[in-house]
Amino acid sequence: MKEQNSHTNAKRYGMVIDLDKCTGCGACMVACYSENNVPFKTDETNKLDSINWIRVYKLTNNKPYPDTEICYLPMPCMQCDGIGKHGHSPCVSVCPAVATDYDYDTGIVSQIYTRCFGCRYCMAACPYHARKFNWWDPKWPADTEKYLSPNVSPRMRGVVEKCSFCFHRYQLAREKAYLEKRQKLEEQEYQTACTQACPVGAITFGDLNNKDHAVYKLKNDPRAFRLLERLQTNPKVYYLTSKNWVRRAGDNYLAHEEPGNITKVKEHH
Amino acid sequence: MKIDRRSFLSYTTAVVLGGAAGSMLTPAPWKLMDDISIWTQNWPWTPVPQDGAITYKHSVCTLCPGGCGIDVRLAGGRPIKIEGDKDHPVNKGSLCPRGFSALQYLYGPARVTTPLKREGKRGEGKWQKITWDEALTAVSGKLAELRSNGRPDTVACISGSDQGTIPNLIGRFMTAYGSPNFLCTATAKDAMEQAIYLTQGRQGSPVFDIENADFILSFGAGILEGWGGTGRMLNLYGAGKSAKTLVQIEPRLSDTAARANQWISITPGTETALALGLAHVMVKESLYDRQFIENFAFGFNDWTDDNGTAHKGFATAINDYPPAKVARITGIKEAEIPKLARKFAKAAAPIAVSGRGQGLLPGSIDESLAVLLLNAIAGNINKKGGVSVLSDFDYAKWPEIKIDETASKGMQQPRIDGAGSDDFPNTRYLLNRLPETLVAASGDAPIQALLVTGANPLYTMPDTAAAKKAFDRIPFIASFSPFMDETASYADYILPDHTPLERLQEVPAAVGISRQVISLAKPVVKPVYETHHVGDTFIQIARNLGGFVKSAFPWKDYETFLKATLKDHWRTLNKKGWVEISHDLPEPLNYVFNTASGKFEFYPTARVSGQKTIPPLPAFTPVPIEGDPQRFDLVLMPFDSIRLAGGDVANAPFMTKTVDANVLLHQTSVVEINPATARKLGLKDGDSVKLTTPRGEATVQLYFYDGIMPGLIAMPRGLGHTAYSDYLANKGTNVNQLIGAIADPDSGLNTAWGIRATITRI
Amino acid sequence: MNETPLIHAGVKRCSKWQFSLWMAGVTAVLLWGVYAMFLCWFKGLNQTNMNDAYGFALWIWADLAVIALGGGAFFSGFLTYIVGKDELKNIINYAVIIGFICYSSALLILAIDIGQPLRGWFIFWHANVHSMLTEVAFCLSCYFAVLTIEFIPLILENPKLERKPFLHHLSHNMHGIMAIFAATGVFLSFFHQGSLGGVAGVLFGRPFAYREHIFIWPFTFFLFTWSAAACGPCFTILVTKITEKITRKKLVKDNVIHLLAKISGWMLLTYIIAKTADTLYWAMVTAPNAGFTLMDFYASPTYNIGLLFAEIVLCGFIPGLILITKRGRENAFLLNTAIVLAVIGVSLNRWVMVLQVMAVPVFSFNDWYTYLPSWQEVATTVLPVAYGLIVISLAHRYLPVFPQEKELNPVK
Amino acid sequence: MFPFCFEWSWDISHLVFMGGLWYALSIIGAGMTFAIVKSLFDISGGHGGHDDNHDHSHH
Repeated sequence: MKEQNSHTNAKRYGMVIDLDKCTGCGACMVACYSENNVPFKTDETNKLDSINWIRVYKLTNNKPYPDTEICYLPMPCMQCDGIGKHGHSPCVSVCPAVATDYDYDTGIVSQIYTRCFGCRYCMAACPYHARKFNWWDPKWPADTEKYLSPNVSPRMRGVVEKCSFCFHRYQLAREKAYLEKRQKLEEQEYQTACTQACPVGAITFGDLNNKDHAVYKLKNDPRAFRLLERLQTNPKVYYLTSKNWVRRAGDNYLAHEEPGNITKVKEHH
Repeated sequence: MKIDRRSFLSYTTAVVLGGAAGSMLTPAPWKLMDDISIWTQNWPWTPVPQDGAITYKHSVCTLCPGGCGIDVRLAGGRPIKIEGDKDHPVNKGSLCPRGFSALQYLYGPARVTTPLKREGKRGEGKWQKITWDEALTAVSGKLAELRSNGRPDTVACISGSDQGTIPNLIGRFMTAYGSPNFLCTATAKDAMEQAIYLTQGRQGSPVFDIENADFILSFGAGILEGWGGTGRMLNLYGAGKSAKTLVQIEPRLSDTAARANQWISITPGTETALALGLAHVMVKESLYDRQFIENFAFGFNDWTDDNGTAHKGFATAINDYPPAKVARITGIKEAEIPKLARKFAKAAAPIAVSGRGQGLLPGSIDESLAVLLLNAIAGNINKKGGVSVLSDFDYAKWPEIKIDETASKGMQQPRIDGAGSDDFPNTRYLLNRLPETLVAASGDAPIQALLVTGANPLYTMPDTAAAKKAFDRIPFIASFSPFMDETASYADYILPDHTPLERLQEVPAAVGISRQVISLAKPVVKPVYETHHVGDTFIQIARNLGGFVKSAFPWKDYETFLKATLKDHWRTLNKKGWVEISHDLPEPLNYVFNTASGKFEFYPTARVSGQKTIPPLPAFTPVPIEGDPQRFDLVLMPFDSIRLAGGDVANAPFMTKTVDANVLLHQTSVVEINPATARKLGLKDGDSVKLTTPRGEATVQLYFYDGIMPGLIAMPRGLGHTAYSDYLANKGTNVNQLIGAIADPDSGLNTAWGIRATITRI
Repeated sequence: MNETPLIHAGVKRCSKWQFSLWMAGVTAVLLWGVYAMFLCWFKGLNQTNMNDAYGFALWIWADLAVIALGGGAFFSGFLTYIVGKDELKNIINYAVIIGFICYSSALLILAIDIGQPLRGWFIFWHANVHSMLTEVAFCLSCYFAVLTIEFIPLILENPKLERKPFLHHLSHNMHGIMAIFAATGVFLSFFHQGSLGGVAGVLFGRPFAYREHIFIWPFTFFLFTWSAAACGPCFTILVTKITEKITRKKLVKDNVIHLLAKISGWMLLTYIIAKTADTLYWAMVTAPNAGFTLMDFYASPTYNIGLLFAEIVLCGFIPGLILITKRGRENAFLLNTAIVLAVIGVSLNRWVMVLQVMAVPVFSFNDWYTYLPSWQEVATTVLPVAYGLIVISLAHRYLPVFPQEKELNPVK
Repeated sequence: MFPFCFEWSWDISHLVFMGGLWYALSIIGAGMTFAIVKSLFDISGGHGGHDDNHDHSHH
């Protein structure tokens, strides 16, 4: 939790997900399982004990046939900046053992599996349910452990895990740049597995602080919003939608409130 | 101070305690504890993946006919991740969840790791491991015996596909052996092919130039859910290169409908009526392509044949489908029909496509024909952004097969499924008719040995229970499946094939794409288990059989055969992974029609051949549906989900993991029902109900979904497996088990889009 | 030397057989809990019905509840040693024992609750000083040490142990400096009771739990400390009353009980007024700022507005008012009703601050989360109860817990 | 917890928080050490026991 002063040079990696494009195919989820050595059980239908670093929710506008509309909403870890964007995300400040930390160089919230002792306070703190607990010993039956990636350590029973924005990819890209004596990473050098996997290109990833990155512009798109903005979690995952009902579903509003007017005020908090 | 025993003990204790307490203040015990703790947590069952240099191999995914290019990431030679190949012309980097799960087909509990011989009863799951020699001898022996009895035609082979060198090699084997019974799983492509044959007299794959279309009118095709090659279609959608406008016509708000610009709900089974109704408006309002009709169409207007008999033309026939009537039939608002027709006709490059969901089932010929004719009046045949025909890849001519007398006699026997017979002259395979023929035959079963490769009929066939019963009549079943699928688990011998990532093969053409792209699926890893390439297995069996069968296969192995087949392309394929054979599409219109009239036949004269009396002009007759409406008040409709594999290749555990609880809940399939319908029946969201159809029953759970037409129940395909592994078996209901086949009167292909059903609370 | 009786002279205890039978029964329950505990340790937390939405459940509630109820020890200690209410020396021993049981139970439950029990000490080793849980863990363990220290002299007063000179002296010397320990205990308790309030209050991602401005600090801290100080002594009285019922003896004089009850009453009343203020600000400002109305939080059949009423009025104002009035606390029925309500009230508050926090959906498209504990969770939660009964039984039988017992029950 | 753990930093929150902790631990430790040492001294200090007329709070 040591805050660094170099906010100006720091990157803030973030994501913009175009909900008008997402078809709900689930490729992001599977690519993520494969990239991050996510285990699988024989029964994964209880989504409350199924480990998904990114989960695609299906929302409906609750209107009767035939005026029904649906929208798929992929939800990775929001990598919150927290109140006042100081890096005090809901989860980081509560972890008693510093097993989860906010990296001031990238804005990424890490999770150290061998440090976590499984108190689950961070899960209670996260309103996005982005954090998953290893209720079981992860098992890779019938030689499936042979396809595990060496870049991400498999977790053990009793610890919390979550989306890391594929931080290992950042590290690998940095290593490569270092060997090539480069300081800067190109936008395409560091992309998350889900971004890369999205077959319709609904996910864009990059440095929200960098004018040259696509996300920099997209986050200011009039269609852009963030989930539960009113809680001041300051997520670094933005969504694009042209539908008001989707935007409304992304936060909580009193009956008389309209999405657009509320969040602007909160920005300055 | 006297030191007695007691105080000595006290002092010792104090020193020890004090020492212990003191040392607690140093880092030593804590550091030790830290180390011990970390050491105790190195649980042997938490794997530590082996590190290694990262490399990439290019290949092509063969888990479905989509033909997507893949990049396989390897760590120290170990494949660890599948990604889409950005340079591949078919999918340009896009990949579906199944493609991403490919490593779970390479490893996992569903694999058959050695040849197996059945012990105990069929399907009991008791197996004896045998050697490849034993397995090959057993199969060759059985085949040799049937041949020596003069009945090679009693051997049938069910294949998942008939395209590419592997199915062709097996087909060649069947011919050399002497059996006409090479059967293939039929899909929507078969029905489209027939519609193309009837109107244009050409054999080949139907292709849809979605790449260049700007308005897609989809009659239930799951454009974004696996239809037309998932990787390709999703890439087009994402790149914004596909149609600017997508209109989706189906009774359920599918994922495609949800992303479409317009969703039009339609009474299922009445799509033909809508297509004809739209044609009606276009003709009445002269919104059709005059130039095409005048120069290249036959039977559009009324005509008189050589005998002087007057015939109604298409333009007259569609007088029967005015918007008011079509609205009544389809349940679509009357005003919507001309509006839609105009939008379609006025688009710069409109295209109409059919094939429900992923197109796993053929469907009615009338429907395929009506949709094709809609394209034709829009002048959309063999045009950029239109519908055309891709001739099958012209394989290098293999040495002609010399067959012996036994084989020749066998080949003259009628096919078991009746395909190509007078009843169904234009149909190539009718796998769905196999069970009834088997059951109906008296005496010895007409099939004495069945070879199954690349297919899983005991899961995918309609009325699976009946199919299983029919298979009981076959004394010898050999499966070549790499997985313990439903059919393999019901076989007598399993001679496991390699899995896609281990198997060399070429992928001749991606489904639906309007260019001839051949890709090479190269093994990314040496076979993990004791499996043999199915091509090698068949070559070996042929060798064991000797004689002409043996001499039909002069190649050392499949690889030699493939190289010989691909000739010049081999080098490019081996190096680049794919080759795009230039194909001049669109072809000049006057070259492409091989019909009797030499034109595009709106009045398909080929339909009047033989004794059949099918009215040649497409007409709407409701596609029949099984079940007594008095007893069954609802209609069950299967749907395809991109997260579930409903065909021959089943789900990987990762795919099932993505499935939501409103599709599968523990062991139970969840079915969609309109809340209004359910409330009328006094049922609540989440209720467990018994779902009964004329073919079977299942316990399912209700999910209230507003996006489904009242009166319908939707159930996903791809669940309810009984084999494979614990990660797939006994999860939900196989919808095929609840639905029987309904033969199209013209083609004999299965047209069943649903079945009547009823639900009762448990 | 082996002739020294284990039981003090001058008091009457039940027969060995009766005692053994009772202990066997309680031990059976304890073993059931121990079995469940080992299941959780060796098979993992899949033995529970918790899930990713319900990461905090029955156990954390039990933890918070026993810590609140065990608050009787620090508050009585505070009153006795620091304020100087000498009458309370007649109940302080029992308050300490109950506190000891509660805190050791809390530590045990925490040890079962964490996914990696072997790493439990990381909370100290790799402490994050910003986490409420760190503060809780630190103070909890330190205060448990204090309670142990407070309990030890009492144990050493067992006739058999007291004969050993070292132990005799130790007991005496520890008594001599007990006020220092008690003061330390009070200091620690103020912190960890408060931090426990902060555990839920700082969750700004959970609109049901979150409090703003002064309502997070010092209010959440204050509310939890205050409620524990108010209801902990009620629990001490309740357990004393139950012990008296079971042993069919009067053990503590009424004036002692009434004094403690009166102080609790005022504490409870002031607490509940503060709690009401907190609730009003939360319902009218904090929640609407996050887009919620009060009723959004009480829109489930289980978690309905009745719960709030029960917590504040039924189990707050009513017992508070009973206890502050002389006629109320001196009427046996009303006193018993009030202490039971207060104990329920604080348990309910802890339940709400743990389980309802988890149950309320934060996304409009999610349903209320439901949770029913598994038998393993129930058994491990019952385990401390059985353990407590055993400790109380042993303490009552062998230790001079109630200084007034001999006087009130002269043995003929 | 200790300055040699890498989470440690010499900032105000650590000083206050850890200060409080070590303060409490010191009192407990010192108090117990005092009681134990004094008891040991008492039993070995020549006179066999302390003044038995002390007033135990709960007698």
